Amino acid sequence: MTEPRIGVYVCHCGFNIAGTVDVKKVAEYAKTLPNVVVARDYVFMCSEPGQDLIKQDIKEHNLNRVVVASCSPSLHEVTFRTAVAEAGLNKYLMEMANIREHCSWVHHDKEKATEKAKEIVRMAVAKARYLDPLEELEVKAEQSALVLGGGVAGLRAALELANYGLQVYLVEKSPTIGGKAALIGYVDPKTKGAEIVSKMFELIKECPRIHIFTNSELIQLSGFAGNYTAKIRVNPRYVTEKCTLCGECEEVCPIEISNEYNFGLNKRKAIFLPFNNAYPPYYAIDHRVCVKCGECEKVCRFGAINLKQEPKIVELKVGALVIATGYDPYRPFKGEYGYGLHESIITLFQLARMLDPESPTKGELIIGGKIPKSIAFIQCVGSRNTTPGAKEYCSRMCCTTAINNAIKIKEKYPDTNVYIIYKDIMTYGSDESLYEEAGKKLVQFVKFEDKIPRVLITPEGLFIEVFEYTIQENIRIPVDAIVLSIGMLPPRDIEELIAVTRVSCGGEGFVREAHLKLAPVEAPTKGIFLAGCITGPKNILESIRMGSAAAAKAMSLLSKGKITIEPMIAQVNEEKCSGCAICVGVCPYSAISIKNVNGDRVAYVEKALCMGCGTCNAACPSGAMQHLGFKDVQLLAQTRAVFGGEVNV
Amino acid sequence: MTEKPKVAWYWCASCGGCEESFVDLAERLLKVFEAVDIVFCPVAMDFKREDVEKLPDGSITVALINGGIRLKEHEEMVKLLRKKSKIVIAYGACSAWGGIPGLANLYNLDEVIERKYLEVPTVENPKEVMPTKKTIVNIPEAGIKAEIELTEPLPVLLPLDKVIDVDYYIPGCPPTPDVFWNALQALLSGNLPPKGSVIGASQKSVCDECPLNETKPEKILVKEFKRPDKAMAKPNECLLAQGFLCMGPVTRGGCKSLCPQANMPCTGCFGMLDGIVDFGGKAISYFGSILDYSPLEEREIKDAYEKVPDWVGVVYRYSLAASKLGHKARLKKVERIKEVTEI
Amino acid sequence: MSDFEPKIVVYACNWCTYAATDLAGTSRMSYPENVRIIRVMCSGRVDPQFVLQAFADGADGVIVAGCHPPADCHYLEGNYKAYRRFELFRKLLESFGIEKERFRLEWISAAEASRWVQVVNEMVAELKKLGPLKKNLEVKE
Amino acid sequence: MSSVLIVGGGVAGIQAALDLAEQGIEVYLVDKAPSVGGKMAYLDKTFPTLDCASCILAPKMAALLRYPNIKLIMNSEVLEVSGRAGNFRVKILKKPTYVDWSKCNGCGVCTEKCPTKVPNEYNMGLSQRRAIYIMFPQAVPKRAIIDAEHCIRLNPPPKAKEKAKGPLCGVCERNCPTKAIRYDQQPEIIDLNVAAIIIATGMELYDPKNLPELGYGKHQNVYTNLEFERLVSATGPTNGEIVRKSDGKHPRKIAWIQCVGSRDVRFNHYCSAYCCMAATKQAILAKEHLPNVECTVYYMDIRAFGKGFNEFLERAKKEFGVRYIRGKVRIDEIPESKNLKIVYEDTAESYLKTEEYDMVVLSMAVTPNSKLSIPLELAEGGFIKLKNPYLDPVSTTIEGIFVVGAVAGAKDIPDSVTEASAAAARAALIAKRLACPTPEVVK
Repeated sequence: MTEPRIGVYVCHCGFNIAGTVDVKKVAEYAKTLPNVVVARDYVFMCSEPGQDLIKQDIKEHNLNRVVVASCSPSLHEVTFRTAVAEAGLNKYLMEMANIREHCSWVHHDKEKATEKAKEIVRMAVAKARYLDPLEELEVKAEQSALVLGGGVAGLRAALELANYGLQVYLVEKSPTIGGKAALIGYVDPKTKGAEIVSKMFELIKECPRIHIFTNSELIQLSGFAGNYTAKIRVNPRYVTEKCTLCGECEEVCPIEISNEYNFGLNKRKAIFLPFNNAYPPYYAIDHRVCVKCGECEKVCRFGAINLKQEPKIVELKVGALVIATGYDPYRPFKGEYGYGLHESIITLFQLARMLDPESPTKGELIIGGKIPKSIAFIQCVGSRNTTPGAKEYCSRMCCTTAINNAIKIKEKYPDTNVYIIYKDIMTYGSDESLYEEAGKKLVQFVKFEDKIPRVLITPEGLFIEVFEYTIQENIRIPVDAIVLSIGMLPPRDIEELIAVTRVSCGGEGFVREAHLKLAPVEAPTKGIFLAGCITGPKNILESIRMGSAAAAKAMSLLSKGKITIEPMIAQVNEEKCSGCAICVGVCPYSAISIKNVNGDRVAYVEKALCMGCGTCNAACPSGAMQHLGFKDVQLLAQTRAVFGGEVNV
Repeated sequence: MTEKPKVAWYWCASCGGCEESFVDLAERLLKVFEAVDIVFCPVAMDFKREDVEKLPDGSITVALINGGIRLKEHEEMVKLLRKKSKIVIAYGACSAWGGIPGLANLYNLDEVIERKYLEVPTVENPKEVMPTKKTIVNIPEAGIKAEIELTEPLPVLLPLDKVIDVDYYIPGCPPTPDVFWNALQALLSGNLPPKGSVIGASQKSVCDECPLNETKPEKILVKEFKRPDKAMAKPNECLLAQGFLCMGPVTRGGCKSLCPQANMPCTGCFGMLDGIVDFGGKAISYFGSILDYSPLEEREIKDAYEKVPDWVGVVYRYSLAASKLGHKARLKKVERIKEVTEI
Repeated sequence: MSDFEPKIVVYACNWCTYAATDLAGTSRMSYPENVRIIRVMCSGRVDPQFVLQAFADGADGVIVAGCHPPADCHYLEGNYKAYRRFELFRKLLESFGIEKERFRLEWISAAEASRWVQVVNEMVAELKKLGPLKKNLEVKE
Repeated sequence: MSSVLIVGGGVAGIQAALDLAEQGIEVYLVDKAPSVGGKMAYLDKTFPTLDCASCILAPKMAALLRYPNIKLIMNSEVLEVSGRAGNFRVKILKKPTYVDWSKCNGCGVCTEKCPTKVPNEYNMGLSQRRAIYIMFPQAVPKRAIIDAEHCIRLNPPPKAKEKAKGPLCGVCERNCPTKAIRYDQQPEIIDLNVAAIIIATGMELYDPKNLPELGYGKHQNVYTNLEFERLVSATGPTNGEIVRKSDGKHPRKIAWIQCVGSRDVRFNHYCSAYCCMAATKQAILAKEHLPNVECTVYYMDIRAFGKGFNEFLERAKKEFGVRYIRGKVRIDEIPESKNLKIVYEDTAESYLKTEEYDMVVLSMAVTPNSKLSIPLELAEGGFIKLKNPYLDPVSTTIEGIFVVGAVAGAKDIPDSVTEASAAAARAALIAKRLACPTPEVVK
């Protein structure tokens, strides 16, 4: 290391500093410190002339370190770094001594304050002596993004990104995109989920830069923000684009299972079309149940079926990842509010689906073979700890969805009695109008509190027994049908998602965002973004907006074509590292791994992942891991300088 | 013929293990004798202090000193040897950082003396006979009249380099024959690292040499700390990852990880690596890092720490005397040593 | 001894406590001169070695300060790490016979300038009662 | 590269600005206040994580200054907007601050010397500031501004004016180390050309005086929730000491009244969405400050719908013993003690009850700041109408103008921030001329 030549610049900040601190004395004192070749004071160091003063000295006295004693670095660090950089000095060779916020503004005794200011400067000089020049690194950013999940959130994100000019790969595990919104019937009194989705399909089709992988899943993700490598497994569909949707294959298929695309309201074959105007618009064979009997292959006149298809692995280079794999509906256990014990006890999803004209009942409300004269919704099924196995969280959309469908029922069947049995009605924000509307339409609301309602299945029919909170009485409501307003669960395959993408989960089981309040669509890992219900229950609108928002983050990340990496990050000295791996466990960003460098285990820091907190440095037992800008020797020097000591390491 | 380099070999507060390590060189010892003349070696040869005093200054090529500085006598002797020697080497953990005897620095001298002369189970001292600075023996009928002076202890045990200037360090409790041999090679060949360096050992920690290093899981996170006397260690599995308080990561290598290979956690006798300023402080920092709880689980964290009765003994076993804060000796007059006794 | 002015070394995390010390300044609060603040990015960066060095050099007290658990930490859980290390560190100080009042681990958010001032006042008062650390420690150099 | 105008510098506006600036797009951020920060800058802590508002907001505010392509236009308002998506022409009125901000460095000497004291809006008038002031300590940009109405130089009291020969006072001018004071500063009109506009003007609290039965303004110890927020805040008028206006004593019993002005056919039909959790948070904060205080929340439905909300609510009940009573209330003051008698119908027992408290906090409805000089269609409740939220998220009825945050419907911080980023994405497409606004997609 070349002998440090340090310049010290003491700012008056008008009277802010000079009023309480004898800046002249401080500057004089600074001159006496080792390696200080010049020290000056000036009325406003941050001003143009102040900065010029520094720049001149750097040239004249060929300074290789600068210490500015003025205000807090949070205020002017950038200013002075830029200044020294303009004078041709590496901008990280500037250190600030905070003698305003930490001294002149909080103390009044001029003598004591001056003494303290001297020490603060001495500490800064001591650190400055050990500063190293640092370079910002730049890595190329792939102009492409991977979107996981083809629901409304994923589709929205894909659209924004593609329109922005990025190549988008949309990976969906089922044979069609569209997600649950396509099946959920009416999302508000006027709009059908299916309509929204098919309109989005139109946009997607017109968009050249979106490549869709259905029946596919992400099986491996490596690299870092701007440079991810994603491995996709594309499972065979067994049906090619020759398919004309004639449907003859379906006729002959011997396998029949419950149709998840109608939430089990009817059955489907092993070869099936998820729903009308599913996209891509071809039949698909459910490889989990198909017995490869070949009947469909025989009957298909267009040779669209190929049972020989094999799964294939596709490798993609992407700059960013948007996770939008949504949620699963809560699964009531058999007997939960009589679920599974009576044909007229169904879930909210089934009801909503039913009221969709595309549904098996063609939009008719037919439960247990008849149109119910009275129907009751039970809220918070699986949410807010209402039943054993229920989650503590509120599922956010069930109240609105239930009320919305209650209104639909009232519109279609005015003389059907509709009850909503609830704990708290969560029609937050403008959705409150639906609550009012339902009231006007004479939907009857029954509140319970801690005592949960009971469903009675009797020869006389179905009853709900509930302790009505507002009248404080047990009441018994005879009903023809019961709708369980089930909440949302994290998707079944979230474990794999975590394993592959290294995102983490909160206590409630959904993916955790970088910050719950101010970074709701970012994962802690740079370059991974979150949209829709994967972070917790949302309604459709919120999910769609999250799609756009996640896209915005990806745009910001990739727009410059390169990503600059803050240089004040961790650095391994391979000469000293013994690969003990303690640092690996403490890194909050999984930025550190153990690499084998010619037979030797050593820690390796993925620069693009490191956020520069330095906790690995504190943990490193051999001093091999150093936090640039806050190295052991720098902080020790600062510490010793408090007492006028020199560091000796 | 050119005369051989002169070697002095002295022991201060040590257990004799270091001398053993010398003998452990086995047949290599013969090579040593061929290469050097031993001019002073109380453990094996009958040279007296005067003999050393007679030697011209700087005439000893290398002085190997083991053991910490506990007594005035130690202090005088090492100062003398410094004067007479070109190179002084702190040999072994005690000399380098105080070693096990250095743990006495947690107590003041009176406590130490009481412990030593009254409390330790191996001592039988009903009359509470205590050490005396000066003893006057006067037995006229036998015509004996003599004064015996006993050297005084220092208030704390000091590593060699706190008393005299030290050129090099050879680590270990005791140094392994290989480490000693490497060091000798370096000394004899004359190609030596900068003054103040550790010689004969590695620049990386024990983990680097430890075959169990490979067995580590990706992340080392433990729920409790274990000690070999309380828990059985699974063989062929990183001891730290199992929760054992292994000092391997923070300890200088060179020992070929003898202890971990015998399923015994490293205790740190090779001391710290360059760049570390406090052995125990650093050890605390990584033990604290691998404990897998959040501050909201205060109880669990405290319990995990409580389970280990003597943290200082764990993290400063050989280096307390050289640590930043490892002295507790009060500056009060030592009362347990009498000035004079008469017999 | 009333004329004794203790020296306190503070390691403050950039995002919460350092911001609080700045806020104390911008809001023109007032506290004794005894503290010397060293900025780190995260309380998880603070190495017990530094604290030992500070005490050895003559600090009468040391404060390590960061963001409130669980959610404030800018780096997810640096404050957790600081907590675990320094809980253990206290045990060393105990064995060394150093009064527990001489070391504090504090959570001070960017808004809690008044909390910062309070902590400094408290500690200065306590240390004045205790007197200087060197008094009962013989450190031979 | 064309630019984007953001109206409103609250957390939503800030987020949108940062997202756009990061893409190299030029951003104009206009706010009527002298500093960015919006309502969030008033908050002490945020639910449900209880992390401190300024810890998380201040860095974002400071970040604005690090982007040369973000222009902050403070103390200003939009006068008129013409043109169409991709090319809007905007007129902005920049009101005088009477301080040359290019010279002022926020040192604050003037604010110490100024002789005139005025109630401090930032602390809801619970403390005082000077006639020349910096909005709050972490203000961005940190610049002084003269409140012309109260400055005796700019608006001298008639009598004093007659007596005085020359101009009055001038203390700030004399003391300013950078000579930045400009008593003669005039309003100026700024003309901008922007590709897209993001409306993020946020909300105000509904005026509690419209509910005389709650006696706000009449009874001293009845506070709005924003006032209470300042009261518990470490940066507040009492440095976080919770004391009563009437006698400076610590309250022993505090009540929160929910849905004040919301979900009420007389005023606003909508639910204000933030208040249930805000009250729960404030109750917990009160407990943290005064462990023995009793906290009660009067509600209609508890709306704990967001991530971590219901868990937070349960914590408040179990861990902190906050009491929740379902019922609508009336508040009377007890003249001697200035305590408050709450008369309510406990729907659980469905008859009238009364209970005495020594402090009451009103969880106020929000009302949108949607009175703009831009002819945007409004929806029910005066919120700005969204054209087609499903297919064209955050778009208003005018193409190229987007709306985010509470002005588009009552919502909490994360939802506002999400919308802000969403709008940034949509605006970026226009600004970068990459897409004609959806539905048509570039071929």
